[in-house]
Amino acid sequence: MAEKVLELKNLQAYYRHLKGDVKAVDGIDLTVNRGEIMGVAGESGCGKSTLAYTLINAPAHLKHMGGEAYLNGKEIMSMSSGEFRKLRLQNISLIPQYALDAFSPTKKIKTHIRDLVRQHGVSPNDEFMEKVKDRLKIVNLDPSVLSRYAMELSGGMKQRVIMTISSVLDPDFLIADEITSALDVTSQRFVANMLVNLRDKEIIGSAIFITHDLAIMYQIASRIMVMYAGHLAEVGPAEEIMHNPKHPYTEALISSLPRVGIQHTDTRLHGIEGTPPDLTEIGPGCRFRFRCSYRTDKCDETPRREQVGERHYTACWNYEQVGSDSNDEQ
Amino acid sequence: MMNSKPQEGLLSVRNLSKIFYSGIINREKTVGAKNVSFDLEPGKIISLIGESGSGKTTVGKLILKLLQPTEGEIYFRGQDITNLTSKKEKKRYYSKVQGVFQDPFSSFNSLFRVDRIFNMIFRIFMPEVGKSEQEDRILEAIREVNLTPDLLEKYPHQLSGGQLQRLLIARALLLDVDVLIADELISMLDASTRMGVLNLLLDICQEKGMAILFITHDLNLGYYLSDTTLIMYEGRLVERGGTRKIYENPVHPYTKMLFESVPGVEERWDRDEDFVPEEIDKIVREFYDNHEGQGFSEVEEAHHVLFSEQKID
Amino acid sequence: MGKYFGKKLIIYIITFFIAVTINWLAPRFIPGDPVTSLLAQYQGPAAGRQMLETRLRTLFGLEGSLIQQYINFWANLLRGDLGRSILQFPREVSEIVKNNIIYDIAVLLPAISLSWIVGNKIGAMAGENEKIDRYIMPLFYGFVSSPYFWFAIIVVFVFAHSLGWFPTARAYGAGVRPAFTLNFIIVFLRHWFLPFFTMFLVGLGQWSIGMRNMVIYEIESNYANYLRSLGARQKLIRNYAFRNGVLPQVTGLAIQLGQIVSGAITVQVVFDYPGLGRLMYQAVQQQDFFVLQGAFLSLILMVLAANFLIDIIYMFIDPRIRLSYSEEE
Amino acid sequence: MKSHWKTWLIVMLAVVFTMTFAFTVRADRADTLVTTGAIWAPPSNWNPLYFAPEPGTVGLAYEPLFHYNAIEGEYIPWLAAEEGAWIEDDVFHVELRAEPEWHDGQTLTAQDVVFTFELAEEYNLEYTYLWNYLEEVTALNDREVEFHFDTPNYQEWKQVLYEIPIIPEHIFSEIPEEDLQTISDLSEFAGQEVVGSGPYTYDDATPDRMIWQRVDNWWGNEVHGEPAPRFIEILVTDANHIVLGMVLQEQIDLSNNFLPGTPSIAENPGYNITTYYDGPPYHVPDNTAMLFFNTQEKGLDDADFRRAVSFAINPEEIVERAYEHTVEKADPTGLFGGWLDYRSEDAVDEYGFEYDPDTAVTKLEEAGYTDTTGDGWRNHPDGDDLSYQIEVPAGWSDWEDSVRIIAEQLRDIGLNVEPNFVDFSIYEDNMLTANFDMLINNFTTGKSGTPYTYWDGVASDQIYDEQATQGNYGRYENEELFEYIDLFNRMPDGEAAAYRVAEDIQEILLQDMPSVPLWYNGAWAVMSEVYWTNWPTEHNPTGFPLSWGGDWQLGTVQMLLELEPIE
Repeated sequence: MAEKVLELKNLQAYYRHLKGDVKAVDGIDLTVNRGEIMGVAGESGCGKSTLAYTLINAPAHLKHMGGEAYLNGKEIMSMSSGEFRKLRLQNISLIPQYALDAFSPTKKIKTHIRDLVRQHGVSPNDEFMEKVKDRLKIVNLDPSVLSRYAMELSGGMKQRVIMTISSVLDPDFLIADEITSALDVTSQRFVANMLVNLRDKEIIGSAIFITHDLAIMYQIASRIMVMYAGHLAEVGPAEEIMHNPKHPYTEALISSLPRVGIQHTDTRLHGIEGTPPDLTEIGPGCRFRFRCSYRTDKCDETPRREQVGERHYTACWNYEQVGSDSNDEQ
Repeated sequence: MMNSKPQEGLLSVRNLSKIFYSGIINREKTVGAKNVSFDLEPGKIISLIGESGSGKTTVGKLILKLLQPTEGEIYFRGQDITNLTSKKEKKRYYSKVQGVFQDPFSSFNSLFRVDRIFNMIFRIFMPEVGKSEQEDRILEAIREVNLTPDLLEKYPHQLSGGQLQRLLIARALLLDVDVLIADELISMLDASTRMGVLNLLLDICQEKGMAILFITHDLNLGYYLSDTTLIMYEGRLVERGGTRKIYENPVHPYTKMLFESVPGVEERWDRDEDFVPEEIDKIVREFYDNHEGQGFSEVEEAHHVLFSEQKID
Repeated sequence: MGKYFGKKLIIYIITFFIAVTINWLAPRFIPGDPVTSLLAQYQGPAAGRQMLETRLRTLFGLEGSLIQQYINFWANLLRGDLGRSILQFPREVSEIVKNNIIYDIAVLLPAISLSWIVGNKIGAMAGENEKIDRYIMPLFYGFVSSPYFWFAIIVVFVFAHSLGWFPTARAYGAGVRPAFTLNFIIVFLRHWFLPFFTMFLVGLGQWSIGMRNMVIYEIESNYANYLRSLGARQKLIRNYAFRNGVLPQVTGLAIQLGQIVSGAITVQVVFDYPGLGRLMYQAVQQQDFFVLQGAFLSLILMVLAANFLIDIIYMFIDPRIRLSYSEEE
Repeated sequence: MKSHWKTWLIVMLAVVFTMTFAFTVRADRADTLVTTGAIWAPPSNWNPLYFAPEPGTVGLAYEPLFHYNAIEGEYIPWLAAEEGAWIEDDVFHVELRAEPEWHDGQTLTAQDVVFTFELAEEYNLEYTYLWNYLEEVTALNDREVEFHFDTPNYQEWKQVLYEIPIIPEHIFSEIPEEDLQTISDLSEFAGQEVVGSGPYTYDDATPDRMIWQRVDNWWGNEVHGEPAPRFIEILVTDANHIVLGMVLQEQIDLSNNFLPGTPSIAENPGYNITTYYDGPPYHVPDNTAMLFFNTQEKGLDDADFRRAVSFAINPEEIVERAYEHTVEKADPTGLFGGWLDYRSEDAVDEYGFEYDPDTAVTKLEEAGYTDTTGDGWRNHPDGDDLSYQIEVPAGWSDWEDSVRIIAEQLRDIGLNVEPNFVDFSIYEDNMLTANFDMLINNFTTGKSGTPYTYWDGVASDQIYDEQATQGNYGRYENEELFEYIDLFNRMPDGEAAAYRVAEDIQEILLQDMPSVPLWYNGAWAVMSEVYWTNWPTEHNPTGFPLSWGGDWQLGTVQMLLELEPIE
């Protein structure tokens, strides 16, 4: 049996506003095993980044509303912040989406590293710094970047430094939040591969890779979770999700992706009509039903999670119809 | 295609260059664009592909007269518009050539309702059109981009990025433009909505003969949309040709590398390959060294590749 | 780095040139002739008056065409000769200015630097600590929003008149001679304290409010979030935030210098404390153009020099400036 | 290490506080007399030939032949051994005392006196005009000097005797002509090298004060007595409210500033404050504040109009509202002190004025100043609009209040008059160039040994230049009056003819009213009993408590001789 690094059980986290709660993460179940890179996909506002914040750096108005999250078997939602602080970097770590300004402009890179590891009782001695230099080599960076300031580094380099820092204490679980979206195509590939490398070298135990770019996700994720409006739509092995989706939303999303080989003169791709629902006033029912071509009356009830394959689950009443006529879509 | 005289095409760009100078005392030179040439025909879409800093946005700005080229010419319907200066001429040009940009929010003033940009069009370009006709035409354009008229009364922050970009397209429609410069038009949009916007544009191209210069870094998208593809690297046009030709038979090492990096949804990257983007500079230099003197030459019909580095003067 | 200095230096020289020219021009376009008004007190015969007038015009550099005067002015200026006072004739302006500037330095330097240091510290604390923010900051807003003049008068009233702890005015008391004795130093400090204190308090308010806002901004910034996410304690984040929040405060110091100096004028007038500010105030009141010119010029020089110094310091504390210039070389 | 600066800061603050509080040192100033009100700008010039030397230059450092006690109206032989005498109609004889010597030890001789006057014959100095009627100055021997005149101006001469300081020939003969009055090299005069003959010499000067130091072996110690203060510190002050604060903090011994609130401090024993009079007006009159009319202007050129105005003004109200009774209203003649000897009762009885708005209205109506346009304001007899402004320097708050009151009173009788406050330099310029309607001034009406100076000040004949610097700012032209004043100048005291001429002058002034005497500006003097006592007061008339420039020889040095330190 694979070792569970992260397990979410009916996790709920809402943004509390005067107007009401935004149910950004609303009942997510998820298991990430050691060695897995779990891709979390969905469009903006679906709750994928909120999920990351809930796990590691929740802003003040984002409140945990229910459910549990286990990291290495320990529940972390109910932990005191002091206790959880000790887990950070060593057990759970983050590559934020704001990698380009994740450094203080007035401190050298090595100062960041030294200060950070000291906070975890690790002495940044020569031996340790040698290890850091080795890690930098893995991401194809010269050790001299340590003596540089962030402004001296290009976007891609910063991204790679961040990857090094976030994984410097070999965390069990790494959250990679939109780490490729600000990068050029060539750097995207490099950075995405790096994440896989870190996993392969067992520097990180496992990771979730959050992006809105399904194509990149497909390249590196072992499993993919698709979120829609705070709910889980579908989760399963990457190949299955991409080639045999069992949720109407996943299906529509994938079929809308342009790809080399298809020109508009041959095939017209289609988007999804409409916009995601407002998460403050959302009631029960499938949240995708307003835009769904498979919609039935049953969809007014919140769909159950159905297993449709090995570790492949979907939350749709009509999943059996999905895929059968997917070719018509194109 | 480059054999056609610039006098005949819709929009032709010849040897367009832009050198930026910075610093008051010591003038630092930066190549914005160097020797860029292409023709844009009515109803056609050219995708201009490059990474950040490649000069693709500079080319767009040069065509939109937001920048003045250092060298080269721009022809619109056979007329040299490189040195348009009078306000009247510029206005006429802008009534036919418009730009839509990456960040739709920046095109709107957050203090005004969104309908203001439509009213401004009439005030600037078509002051002769009466009030009621104005409204009719605005509503028509709004409907064409699949939006509802109630959006006009909202403020930018109340609308989504997709809605704002549709509004910008509606504006171009109102003007009945011949050329649209679309710079990273949909990169702000979600996968599920971007296709709607793109298809809309495609329809307009086909129906009205509008030509689009589609500036993007997304190769998948470029393939889907364009007839002709331009690849830019370090301010230079390194490869130009029919989209299929280029994608199937890339010659320039940079183009090759770019295509290798494209994430596909059919197959995964070869992960054993040692992929280091930093080395591309070296590879490109070697490529140039090996092909010294060949310049920008045709490798097959309507497919040109840059074989040697063009130095800045 | 040399390039940075060079650039800055050229800008400062141009600024200085323009400021000096305006400074030279202004009194010449104010109606009234200084020599005539000076001689209004002369009761002697016309011939003596004539002789005096010629002599005074020469001494004041008011002979010849305007262009000639302007050239002479620069020639004298470069020799350090600022002309002579009208009112304190025949004293040289440079000497008068020198006598006053010591007091400016004595009050302004500690007031500015201490208020800057303490203000930044308190501001940083307030940016983080809600109690300090809630109870101390409103007081500081009060300091800042009250005009210097008003504030100084209140300080005099409370600490000098009502409580009688400090003298009301002047740099040292009557009957005391400047000397390096304990007695004089104490007297001097007692007189020095209130003007210093006034400048200090207003500055304290200003800097702490600025720092408070900076720290709040920095603590919410991405790098702080990143540090927090990776388990940095609040203390480390505070240090980082402070380090970055200080940068705009340094720039602010350069920008605010002019305003601080004008505040100093008010404070010096209220406390009848010597210094360039009071000197200028008197010179304006008594139309002593040349003293006004000299004092103003020294002020410009001081402010420019301080700005230059701050620019240099800034280059050392902000790697972005340092790097953007070193890369060019 | 990081909190190093904190420790520093705390230590520094602690030091400052303990020093300022623990040692509440009182300045050791028992031998220093601190005065204010005399210097308004940093002190700079101690040259007695300069037209505005620092206060004390004449009187403390350089001495004239005579002192003059303005309150008593009597001459005190100073360098002179006895009262000078007109031994002939045109020869004035002075015998010097045997004791006077210069600070450098040289004897002060008759030759120095001759040099002092002959210098003005040779060069253009402020008193060169004397040589218009002075013929010769001769030293009969070391001690005796004779002044020979063409036509002696007896009255003016009385002022010369105490105004012109005797300067040392052996020093001043070295100074080139062009520098005599301006001295470009300050150190020659500002340093210790002030070589005078007086009881004090230059000690130190900083921008905010100047200090005179007692000359311990002054020649006058045996003759006149020894002044008590070892130092006289004259503080530069530019705001009366600051001086008031310092007075209340017991920092000042003698304030010659105009201090609002003087009555309440003077009458509160807690402040240890003395004034010359126990009650109003507290101060001795120093000069007469005049309302000058610009007689070159329409309406103001009409004596009837001017006289009418003099009846419409109530100085009592100014005394009360603007001055809290620290001044007295002026006599219609404007004379005070020793001048009153020449006051003509008859002239006042016949032509004098007093506050009586009804009379003012009658006079205006008679002269044709009526409201012909019905706008509530009187017009000129020819129907033109009539409106005037009264100018005073902005910031001179007592004068500002005064002209507000005057304007009110004139408006009450239908004259459209507005107060106008302008910068001093503009005020001065306007005054000298007769570019005003009405203004208040007192520059030429200061106390002196002869009423001639007063009359010359209000009706000077020096009005034909671009600038009129000698007074008569309204440029009132009356050849007859000018003759009389000149005539008075040429009459020795005590002659009946002098009284007749004085009466004629007063009659003309009262009839023609070129300026209205309003009140006597005081010799503001607030004296503190904290360090010094035995101040001159009405009960102890031992001198004159005024440290202003030019006043030291008018009784202030006498005051120094009588002062006693408080133990």
